[in-house]
Amino acid sequence: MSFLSVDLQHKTYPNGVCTLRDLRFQAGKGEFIALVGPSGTGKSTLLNLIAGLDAGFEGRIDYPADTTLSFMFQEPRLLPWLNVEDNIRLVLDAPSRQADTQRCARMDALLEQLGLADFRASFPGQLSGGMKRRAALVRAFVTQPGLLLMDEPFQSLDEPTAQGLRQLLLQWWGETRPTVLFVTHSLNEALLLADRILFLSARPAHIILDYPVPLVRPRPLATSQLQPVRNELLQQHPELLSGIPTFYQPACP
Amino acid sequence: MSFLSVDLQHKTYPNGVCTLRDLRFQAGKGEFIALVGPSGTGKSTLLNLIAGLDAGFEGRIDYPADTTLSFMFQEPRLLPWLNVEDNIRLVLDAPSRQADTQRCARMDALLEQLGLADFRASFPGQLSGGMKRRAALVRAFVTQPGLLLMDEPFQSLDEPTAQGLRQLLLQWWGETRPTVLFVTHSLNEALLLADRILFLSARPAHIILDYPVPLVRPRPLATSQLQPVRNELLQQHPELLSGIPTFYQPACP
Amino acid sequence: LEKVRVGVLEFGTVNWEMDTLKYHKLDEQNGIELDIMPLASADASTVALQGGAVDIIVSDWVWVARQRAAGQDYTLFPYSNAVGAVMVKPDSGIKTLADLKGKKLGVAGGPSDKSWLLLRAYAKQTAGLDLQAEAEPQFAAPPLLNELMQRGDLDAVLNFWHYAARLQAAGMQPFITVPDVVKGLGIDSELPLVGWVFSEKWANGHPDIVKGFLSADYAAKQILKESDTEWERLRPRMKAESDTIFTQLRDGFRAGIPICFGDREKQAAANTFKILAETGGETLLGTAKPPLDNQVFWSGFGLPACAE
Amino acid sequence: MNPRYIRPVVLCGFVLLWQLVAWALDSRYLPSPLAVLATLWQQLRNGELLFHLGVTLLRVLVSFTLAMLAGVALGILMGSRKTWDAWLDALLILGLNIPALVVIILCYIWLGLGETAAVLAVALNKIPTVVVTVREGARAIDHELLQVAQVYRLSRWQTFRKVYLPQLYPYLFGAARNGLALIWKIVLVVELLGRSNGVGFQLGNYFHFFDIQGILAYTLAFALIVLALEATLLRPLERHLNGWRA
Amino acid sequence: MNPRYIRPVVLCGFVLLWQLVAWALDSRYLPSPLAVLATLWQQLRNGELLFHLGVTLLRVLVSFTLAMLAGVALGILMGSRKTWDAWLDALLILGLNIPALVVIILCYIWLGLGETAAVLAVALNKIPTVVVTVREGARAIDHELLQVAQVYRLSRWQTFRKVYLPQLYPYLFGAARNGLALIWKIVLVVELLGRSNGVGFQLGNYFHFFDIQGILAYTLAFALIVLALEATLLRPLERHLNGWRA
Ligand SMILES: Nc1ncnc2c1ncn2[C@@H]1O[C@H](COP(=O)(O)OP(=O)(O)OP(=O)(O)O)[C@@H](O)[C@H]1O
Ligand SMILES: Nc1ncnc2c1ncn2[C@@H]1O[C@H](COP(=O)(O)OP(=O)(O)OP(=O)(O)O)[C@@H](O)[C@H]1O
Ligand SMILES: [Mg+2]
Ligand SMILES: [Mg+2]
Repeated sequence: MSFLSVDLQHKTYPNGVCTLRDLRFQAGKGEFIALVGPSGTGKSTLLNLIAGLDAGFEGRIDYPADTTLSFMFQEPRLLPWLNVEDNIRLVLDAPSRQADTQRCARMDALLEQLGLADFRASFPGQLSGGMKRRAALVRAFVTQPGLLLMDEPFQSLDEPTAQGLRQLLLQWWGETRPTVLFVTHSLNEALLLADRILFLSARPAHIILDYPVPLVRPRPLATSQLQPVRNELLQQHPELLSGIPTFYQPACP
Repeated sequence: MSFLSVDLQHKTYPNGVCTLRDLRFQAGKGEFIALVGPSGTGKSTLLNLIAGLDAGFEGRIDYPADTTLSFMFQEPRLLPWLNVEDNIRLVLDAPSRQADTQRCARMDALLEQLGLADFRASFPGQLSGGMKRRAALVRAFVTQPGLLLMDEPFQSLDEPTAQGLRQLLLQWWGETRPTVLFVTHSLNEALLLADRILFLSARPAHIILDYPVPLVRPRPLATSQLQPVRNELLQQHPELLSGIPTFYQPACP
Repeated sequence: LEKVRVGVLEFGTVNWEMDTLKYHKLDEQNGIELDIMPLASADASTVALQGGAVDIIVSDWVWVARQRAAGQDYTLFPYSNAVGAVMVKPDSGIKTLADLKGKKLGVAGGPSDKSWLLLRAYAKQTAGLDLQAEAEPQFAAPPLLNELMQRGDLDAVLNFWHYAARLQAAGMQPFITVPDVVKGLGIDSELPLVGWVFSEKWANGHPDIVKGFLSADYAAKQILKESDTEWERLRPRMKAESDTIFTQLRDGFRAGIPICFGDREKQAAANTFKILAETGGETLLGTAKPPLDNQVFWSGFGLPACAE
Repeated sequence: MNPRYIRPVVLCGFVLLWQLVAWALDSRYLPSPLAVLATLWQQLRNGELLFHLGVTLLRVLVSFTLAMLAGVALGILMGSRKTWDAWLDALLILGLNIPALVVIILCYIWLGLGETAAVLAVALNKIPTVVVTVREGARAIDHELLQVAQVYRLSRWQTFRKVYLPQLYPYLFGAARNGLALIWKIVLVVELLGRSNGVGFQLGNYFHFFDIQGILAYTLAFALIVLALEATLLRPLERHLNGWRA
Repeated sequence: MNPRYIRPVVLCGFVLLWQLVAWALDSRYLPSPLAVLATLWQQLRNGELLFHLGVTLLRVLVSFTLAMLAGVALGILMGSRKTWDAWLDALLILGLNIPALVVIILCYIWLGLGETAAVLAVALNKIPTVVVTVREGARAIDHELLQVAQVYRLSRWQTFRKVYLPQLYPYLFGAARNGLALIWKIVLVVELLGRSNGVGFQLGNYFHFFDIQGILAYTLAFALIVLALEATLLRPLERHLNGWRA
C-alpha cells in the first residue's frame, strides 16, 4: 500500500527555471528512500513541495493529512536568537506534540549522543558548522514524525561522527518506522541506508533509475563491503554518476 | 623557507570555550596543506585567525604582509542582493586587483566550467545549495591569491562535480602555486590533494600528526588506488579517525 | 526716508490699519518708510521682536510689564481699546454672572488672559463666584472656540472682539463686555489694553521714526473712523462672510480707537494692574510686581485729541 | 572608561558646559541650568509640575499604547501581504502627511473638546509612522525561518512570538523610541490648542511670556523621565533581546 | 485586480466616500472634495499656492537632505561602535525629546528670524529620529558578510556601498518616509512661528478664520506631491533594491 504518492507534471520557478518534469514515484509506509542526483537538479525543490512549503506546481502530492513531518533542511536553519535547547524545545512545544517528560528525556539523550550536551545554552552563532548541523539533527529526531525529509543531513561532519549518526538513524528508524526521504550525494551512504534509491537526471529532474538496494539488513558498515554492489550498479548504469547527463533536456511547457 | 608560520598558545572565545591550544606549524611557499579533525574542534577558527578576521588570541601568525588572500568560507556567504556575476565582480574590482579583460575572461571561463554560465544573473536565493557553493568557488578562484584558505569547499556537491573541481583546483594550483590550507573531513580527498596532512585533536585543537603524503603527482583519481596508503596510515595511527579522541584534554589557562 | 519694520498678523485687524496707512502713503508723508512683515500667529510677532527681525509689534501692556521686570526695555503706546466680550446664546438663560456657575465657558488666550482675569475678579467681587473653580473654563484657540460655540458645545465664550463680532453676527448676544467689567471693577476711565510695542532704547535712538510712525498711524485711524468707502476698499482683506459681519467688524474697530491717553488712563492701568496681580499672581506676572512701572508706557508721543 | 559611567559623565558634562555657556553669554534666552533647576524645584514644590506632567504622561501612555498596537498590526499586515499593501498604501501616505494641526482640529470639532478627542488625535498622528517602520521590517522577514515554523507545525502564536517578532525587534525599538518622542511633540500641540491642563498647556503660557526658564524646566522634567525609562526599561530590554548577537 | 490599478482605485474610492459623507453631513467642518478642489484650483490660478508650496518644499528639501546625511552618519557610528553609542546616547535621547517648539524658538532667537534658522530648526528636530532608526539597523548588520569584504580587501567605499548599505535599506526607507512626514509637520510650525510665506504661514491664516476648505486644499496639494514622489521615486526604487527578495 502506498503511503506517499508523488505525481508531478512540472515545477517551474517564477523566473522560468524548470526544475522538475514528469517526476513520479510512490513510497510505502515505513520505507527508506534515498534520492541521488546532480547538484542543482531539483532535489531540495522536491522536498519543499512534499513538505507543503511551495504550492506553485503542476501535479499532485498525496499522503495522509494527519502525518507529522520532520524536515532536516540543507542548511541547519536554527533560529539565531534561541539557544540550542530552546531551538529544540520550540518544536517540542508545538501544539501537536506537547512536551512531556519522556520527550524531554529523549532530547537530553540526543544532545548527549551528538556531543552537544555542553552547548545547550549556546546560541547558534557560537557553534561550529558541524555543531549547528548536529543541533538541527536533534531537532529533526526529537519529534517522532511519520514522514522524515532529510536534505544531505550528514555533510560537513567528520567521518566517525557521520558514521555514528548513520547508525543512530537506522536504529531509530527501526524503532518508529517513519517513511524517510533522504537526499545524498554519496552513493555509499545511500547503499548503506536505503531500501530504494531514486536516481535523478539533471534539470529538469525526473527519475532515471528506481533501484531497490539488494542488501539485507543489518548491513556492512565498512565501505569496502559495499563495493561489489556499487560496482555492479555502476557497470549496469555507467551514466548514473558520470556528471551532468545531457541525454534528456525537454523544455517545460 | 617558511612562508606561513603559525604559533598559537591558545584561542579562547569570550564565552570561555577554548578551541585552540599549543597549535604550531609552518608552511612553505606554494605548499598544499590539508587540515583534518573532528567537528567542532577549531578548524574554522584557525582559518579565521590566519585570515586576520579575529585578533583575540594568544600567539603569533606570520606571513608576508603583501600576500593576497582568498577564503572559501564554510558557508557560501554570497551577498544576497547581488547576482552571481556581481558577487564575483565585486572581488574583482577590489583596489588591489583592478578588473582587467584577462580576469573577466577568467571569470567567464570559470562560470562555464562550474556550470553556472546560465545563472550569471540569478540571485543567490534562486540557486540550489550546491550552486551557491560553486559560485563561492568561482569567487575564490578568480582572484589569484598567494594564500588560499578553503573550509570544506566541496561538501554538498555530487561526486562527479566534486571530482571535477578537485582536478580543476590541482591544475590551477600547479599553474599559480598559491599556498593552500584546505579543511576537509574526507581522508581520501586530503590524500588526493595535499602535500601534507595535519591531523587535529578534539577541542582544544592541536596537531596530533603532521603527515607528508607519500604519493607522487599526478595522483590516481580512483579511490581504490588511494586505498593502500590510507590503510597503512590508519594502521599506524588507529586513533586518527576514531571519533572524538579523549587522550588530551588540558584546560586553557 | 527711514525704514521701520512692523510685524503684524497677515489677516489680523492691525493689518487693516497698516493697509490704509500704506495706501494713502501716510508713511512717506510722515518721513518714514513702513516695511510690513506679515506673520501667521500672535506668538510669531513676539518671536520676531525678540529676534530683532522687526522693530514694532502689537502686544499688551501686561506682557510689556512682565518683560520689563525680566530685564527687557520694551515700552508701549496704545493702539486699541477694543477687547473682548462674553458671548452667550439668546436662549441660554444666562442673565447674571451667577448664572455662569457650572457652565462651560470657553476662554480665549489661556488662563493668563487679561480679560479672563478681570472677569474672574469681577465675578468674585459682585457675585462671590470663583469662575475658575465653579464654572468650567475651557481654554482653547480662539477660532476653535467660535466654532464650538456655534455648534452648541459651549454655554458661553469669552473671546477677542473680532471673534465676538462674528459670533454676534451669527446670532449670539454679548452678555458682558470687557469695558463693562472694567467699569464694574471701579476703574472709571477708558482703558487701552493693546498697543504698539518697541524697545525703549531703540525708540530713544530713533525718536523721529517713532513719532513719524505713530503720527501716520493716527492719521490712518482717522481715515478709518470717518470714511466708509475706505472700509469698502478693505473689505476683501477682512474676509467678512456677510454684510452683518462686515458692519460688526467695522463698528467694533471704530469703537476701539483710543481717543486720549493721559494721566487718568495711566492711573486706570495701574489700578487694573493691581487687580490683575491679585487674581493672576506669579503665573501671570512672573517677576513683575505692582505698582505698575511708569515706563511701561511710551511718553514720547501724545494723541492730538487730548493734547490739552 | 567603564561604560557604565559614561552616560552619567556625559550628562554631567553637558550640564556643566551649558552652565559655562550660560555664564559667558549671560542672555535671558539661555538661562543657566541652576536657574532652570530652581524653577523645576519650585514648580515641583507647589505641585503644578506634578499635576501637569501627570496629566500629559497619562495621555502619552494611552495614545502610545493605542498607536503601537494599531501600527504594529497594520505594519505587519501590509509588509507581509502585497495585496493589503496595495490597498492601504495610498491611505497610509495620506495619513502620514496630513498636518498634525488638521487632525487635531478635526478631532476637536467632531468629538468635542475632550480627552477622547485629544488622545485620538495624538494616536492618529502617530499610527502611520509606526506602520511605515514596521512594514519595512515585515518585508525583510526571513522566509526560510518561517518555513521551519510551518514544517514543525508551530502554533500561530508561537510562530509569531519566537520566529516572527524577534526579526522585528530592531524596527519595534526604533518605532517605540521615535514614537515616544513624536507623541510628546504632538501632545504638546494638542494641549496647546484645546486642553486646560498638561505640559503643553503650561508651555503655551510660558511661551506667551517668553519664559524660557519655565519652558526648559518642563522640558527637563520630561527628558529626565525618558532618560530614566531608557536606563531602566528600554536599554536593558534591548540588551537582553540582543544577547545572541554578541 | 491588477495591482497597478489598486492604488488609483483606492484614491478614487476615498474621494467618493468623502464626497458622500460631506453631502450627508452637510457641515462646514467637512467641506466636500469638490469644494476643496475648487479652492485648490483657484489658489493655483492666482499663483499663491505655487508660491507658498514652492517655498515650503524648498525648505523641506534642504532640511531633509541635511537631516538624512547627519542622521545616517551618526546612526551608523553609534550602531557600530559601542563606545560612541555610550557617549552620545544620552544626548540623543535629550535631542529626541526636546519639544519642537523649544528648538524652533531658540533657533529663531539665536540665529535671527531667517531661512538659516528655519531650516536648521527643522533639521535639528529631525536628526535624532533618523539616528534612532539607523542605529538599530547598524546594530543588526551581518558581520559574516563584512568578513567577506575584509578578506577580499574591498575598499572602504565598496564595502559601504555593496555590503553595508544594502542591509540598511529597510531602515533608510523607513527613516526617509517618516522623515518627510515629520519634516513637513515641523516646517509648518516653523513657518507659523516666524516666516512670512510658506504653507505653514498660509495654514495659520486659514486657521485664523477657520477656513477648513483652505486648510484641506493646501494639505491636499502637499499630499499629492508626496503621492507622486512615492509613485515615481520611492516605490520603484524600493522595488528595484528589493528585487532579490522576490
Ligand atoms: N527560489 C528560486 N527561484 C528560482 N529558481 C530556483 C529557486 N530555488 C531553486 N531554483 C532553481 O531550481 C533548481 C533546483 O534547485 P534545488 O535547490 O532544488 O537543487 P538541488 O537538487 O537541491 O541541488 P543541490 O544538490 O545543489 O542542493 C536550480 O537550478 C535552482 O537554480
Ligand atoms: N563566536 C563564537 N563564540 C563562542 N564559541 C565559538 C564561536 N565560534 C566557534 N566557537 C566554538 O569554537 C569551537 C570550534 O569552532 P569551529 O567553528 O572552529 O570548529 P570547526 O573545527 O570548524 O568544526 P566544524 O567541522 O564543525 O566546522 C566550537 O566548539 C564552537 O562552539
Ligand atoms: Mg539542495
Ligand atoms: Mg568549521
